[in-house]
Amino acid sequence: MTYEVKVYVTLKEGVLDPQGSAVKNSLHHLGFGGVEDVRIGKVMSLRMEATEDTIDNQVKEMCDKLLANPVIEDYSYETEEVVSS
Amino acid sequence: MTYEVKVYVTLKEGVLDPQGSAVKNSLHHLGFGGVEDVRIGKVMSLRMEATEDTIDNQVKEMCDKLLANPVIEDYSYETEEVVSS
Amino acid sequence: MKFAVIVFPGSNCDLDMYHAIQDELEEEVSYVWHDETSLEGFDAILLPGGFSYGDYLRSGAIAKFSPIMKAVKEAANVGKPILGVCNGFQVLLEAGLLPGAMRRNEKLTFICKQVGLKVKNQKTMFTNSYGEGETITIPVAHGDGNYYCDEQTLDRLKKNNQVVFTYSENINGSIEDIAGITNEQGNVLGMMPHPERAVDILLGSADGLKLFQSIVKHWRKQHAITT
Amino acid sequence: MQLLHEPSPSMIKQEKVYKEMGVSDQEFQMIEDILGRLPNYTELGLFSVMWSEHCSYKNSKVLLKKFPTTGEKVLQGPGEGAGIIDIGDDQAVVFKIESHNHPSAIEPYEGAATGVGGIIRDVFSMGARPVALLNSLRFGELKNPRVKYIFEGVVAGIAGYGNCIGIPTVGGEVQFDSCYEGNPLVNAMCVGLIDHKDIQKGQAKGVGNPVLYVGASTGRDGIHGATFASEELSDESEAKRPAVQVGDPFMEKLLVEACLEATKHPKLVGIQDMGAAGLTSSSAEMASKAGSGIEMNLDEVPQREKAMTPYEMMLSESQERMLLVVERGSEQEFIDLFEKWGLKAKEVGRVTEGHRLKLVHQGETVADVPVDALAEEAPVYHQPSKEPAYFQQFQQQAGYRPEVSDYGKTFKDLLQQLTIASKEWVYEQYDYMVRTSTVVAPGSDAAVIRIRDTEKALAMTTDCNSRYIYLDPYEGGKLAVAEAARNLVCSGAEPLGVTDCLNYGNPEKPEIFWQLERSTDGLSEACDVLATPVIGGNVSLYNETAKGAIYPTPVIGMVGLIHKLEHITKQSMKEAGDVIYLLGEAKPEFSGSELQKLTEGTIFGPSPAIDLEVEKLRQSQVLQAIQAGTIQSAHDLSEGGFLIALAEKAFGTSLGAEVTIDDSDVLAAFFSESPSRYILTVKKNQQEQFENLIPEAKAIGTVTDTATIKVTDKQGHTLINERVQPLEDAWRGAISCYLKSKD
Ligand SMILES: Nc1ncnc2c1ncn2[C@@H]1O[C@H](COP(=O)(O)OP(=O)(O)O)[C@@H](O)[C@H]1O
Ligand SMILES: [Mg+2]
Repeated sequence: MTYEVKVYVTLKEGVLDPQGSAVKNSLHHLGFGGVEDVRIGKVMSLRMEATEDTIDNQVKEMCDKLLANPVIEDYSYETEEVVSS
Repeated sequence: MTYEVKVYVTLKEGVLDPQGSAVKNSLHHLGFGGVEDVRIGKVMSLRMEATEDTIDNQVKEMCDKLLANPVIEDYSYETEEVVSS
Repeated sequence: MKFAVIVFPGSNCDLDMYHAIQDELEEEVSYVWHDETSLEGFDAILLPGGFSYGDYLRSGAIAKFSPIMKAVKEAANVGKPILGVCNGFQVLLEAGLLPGAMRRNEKLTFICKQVGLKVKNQKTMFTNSYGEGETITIPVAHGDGNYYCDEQTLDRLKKNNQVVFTYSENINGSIEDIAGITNEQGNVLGMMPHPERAVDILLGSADGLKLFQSIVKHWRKQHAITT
Repeated sequence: MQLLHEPSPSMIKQEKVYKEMGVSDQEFQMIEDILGRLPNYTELGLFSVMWSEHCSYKNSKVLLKKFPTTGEKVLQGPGEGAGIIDIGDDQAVVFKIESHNHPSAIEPYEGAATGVGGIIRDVFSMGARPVALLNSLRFGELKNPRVKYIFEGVVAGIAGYGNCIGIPTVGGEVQFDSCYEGNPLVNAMCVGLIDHKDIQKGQAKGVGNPVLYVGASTGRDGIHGATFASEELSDESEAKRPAVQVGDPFMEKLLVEACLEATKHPKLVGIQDMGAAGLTSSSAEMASKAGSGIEMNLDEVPQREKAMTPYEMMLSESQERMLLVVERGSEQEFIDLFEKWGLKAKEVGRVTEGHRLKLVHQGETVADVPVDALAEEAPVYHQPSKEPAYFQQFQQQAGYRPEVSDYGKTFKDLLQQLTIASKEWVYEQYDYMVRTSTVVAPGSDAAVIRIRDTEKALAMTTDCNSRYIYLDPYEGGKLAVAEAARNLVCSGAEPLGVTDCLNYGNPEKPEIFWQLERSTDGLSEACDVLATPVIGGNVSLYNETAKGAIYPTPVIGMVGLIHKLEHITKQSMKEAGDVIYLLGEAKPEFSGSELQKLTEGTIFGPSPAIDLEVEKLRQSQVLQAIQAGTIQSAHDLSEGGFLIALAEKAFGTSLGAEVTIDDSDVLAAFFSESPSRYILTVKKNQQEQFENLIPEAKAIGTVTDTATIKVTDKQGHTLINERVQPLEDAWRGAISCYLKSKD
């Protein structure tokens, strides 16, 4: 089966996010004073072949091994089966 | 009111994604041969003060002006009100 | 002739640009801090390389909102030469003064080395001192130099001779080997390679000096006519 | 990470909570005696970081005392952020090296990046403009996927930080050996320039003067980084992961510019960076050096996270922070100055009488300890030392001699040994040209940076062949210093001084301490003979994993002065027709060589010995010959020996060489790594003048324009005949080839 997987990788709480701070400051300068916090992470969209009972484990393993850096990042994911038309 | 906003910025279809291709290759090397495509985008989590009738326009404006580059990127977003406890 | 070197927070080739103009070209030059609002009195504007605002979000994305950028746009509109090198090029793209956008280098790593460049259009105010089709040696130093634009834009660039420099060997994945382009009017040039690092043979190449000399030559000619 | 309830003083004692912080029973007793009472949790934290090896050098102090640290030109020796050496015309060079091994083992990118950030702060806090970066890296064998990951991450991290901040990374070294597998070494060095009048010290003088905090806000990152760097790596280190900090080079770029402006301000009293042990070490050291005290109100410390405790604030190692003391009344001027650069300066305390560090938090005094006890009075240990069994064994294995049947094949194989192979894959990721002063880019014996508006230039290098130091710490220590100096001389420089980074295993093991002792003896002796005083450095101990310790690796960072731009000399051959000279004799010694490693897969036997007087003589001869304008190119013989050095001289040019060797021992002539040797090329019409200056040099052949390397023996038999291009391709491609093979 074909799956569409979305993996969200974000910085762990407490880890400095200089990029987020720079964006926040810039938004303030642009007049969006209401913005209190910005954190920037990654979203990865994967299309992959897998079976129903392996997909979860595969995605987890990919995240642990490569997609996220467990030292400073957390991840979460969603999988969705693609119905071939 | 306080909102949690998530902005997803992804490369436009047709724009080559060198990072995505590199990740795909690495996944293949790690034995995840079922992975057919990987695209990498950004997810930005913002916490901001706004009113119900301005929040949408504010987020759109932030995206158009700064958070996404319309030449190569598309964006989408979700807003959620934070219920203060 | 008087040059301005714009300094954004995080610019780091401002010094190199300044010295290239002052010591090698021997023309007048001043730094202009990003929160100034006027560029009056300057005949040419240089946007140097570096990492404005840390290159956070996208290279050049935050710098485009600096107060000085309004003055840069005005200077562009009245036809003054504007040169953006590396991060300066990225700022010009983000600000819409040049078409297209930059992506990460194809191989994802930063690249610093001397590269060969073909001068594709030597009729511009930036290249009039180079020979037709000349190949020159100028260093690059960037992580996001993979130029992209859509097909219509590419057609227009080619039709108008806006592609000024191409890489002899495509180092970063840029479409059609593009290393530098001008706007339609030809007075705004953005390029990834660093001509200001190639003005003294002691450092490896002096091929970049002619680019600055071209600007002066053009200005002198124009100046002689109008005064 | 966050402690909800800090243990009370009596609980700390009863339950030996101090042990978790690396404080011994005996040390705890000392703390109790100093205070005349039990320390509270915050106070114990202050002592634990300040008395860690990283901050106090408690295990290495006795060894560091041996180094020669003075000299006519030394303006600042060890003790401040970085050492300073006079280079004439009221200018001086400032440099220092530092390790970031442990953080890089855990998070390679950020670990390496923040290592670069830290060493830059050491240099600009002296008032100097940082002008160049170097590094020295050691990894396990690149076959291992984890090693690949660490290698790629470390290089990207160094590039990410240095490139962004706009200081060129101009040189370094990379070596691969299985002993570094779980414990990579990442040493970063920064070189700065300063006018004598601008030299700053980190002192908190003048009772009542305000203490300003500048830069990034304080988070919970890196708490106990210093203690962490003073322990062996284990699985528990993984649990201590929040100790990894993230760098913000953009913030640091603003800090450099703003602080350099501040150091020119007449009302600045003292400035210091917050490095290891952050706010604790900067405040205690500034007060201790000035003979005063400091009182800080922690409520004023800019905080990135909510509900931070005094303990957390004082021990945080958040990056990109500085501490300043300014004259009372001028604080607003400084606040405005930093504001211009988009930075916040905040008054967090003041200089006090009495020699105490007093901390107030939410109206309560949370710590009150003598500053000297923290900064100066850490216990000093002389660890027991014992000659390891392996050393005795190696000493008896003299005379090792490998079988080589095909010189050409061995030549090619050696070129692809990763320690010899081109490091282009690494340094192409570094912006080595920014600031447009890099006259000799990475790839030659030393990097050269010109000094604007003068005729002078600086040459710089990092060197350490840890294999020899492992085989024989004493000889190996001498060899490391000699090689660094030789590399500078090859580029036309007079060596000025040394900064060293002592990377070793656990000093509490007598065999490791013996390595430390013997190698620092060797280093000291060589620095003495070669007149290159040690003006600063760093010690990184406990570099070991369950599998064992790393090779003893005292990395030498050395800087030299080139008096005239025309003296700048590169290793590459220059013109066809030039005469090739060889200076120095090859002895049949192969233990610890690349050839041994290639043939045996490991190293053993006694290290080559070096005669420092010969070394010194040849250095001065070569330098004189360069200064007299008789030398076209110069290269020393190091890893791999003669053939490798000859090939390296041809790479990147379109030239080749034809030489004849008259040695009867071809193997030694080709592959021995005997020290104090050079290949020099000389114009035909300058031969006489050159030979007068270096009579011992032997003309062995000529530079050709055929791009082949041809070596014959004196009977005319061809020993080597190789086209340069394939050799060069193999040498250039070796590292990326390894990285691509993803198995
Ligand atoms: N990590 C690195 N960063 C920058 N340059 C490097 C690095 N490693 C090696 N180099 C450069 O590659 C060249 C060869 O290094 P090396 O083999 O260690 O030289 P040598 O044997 O003469 O000391 C030198 O110019 C050195 O500066
Ligand atoms: Mg050398």
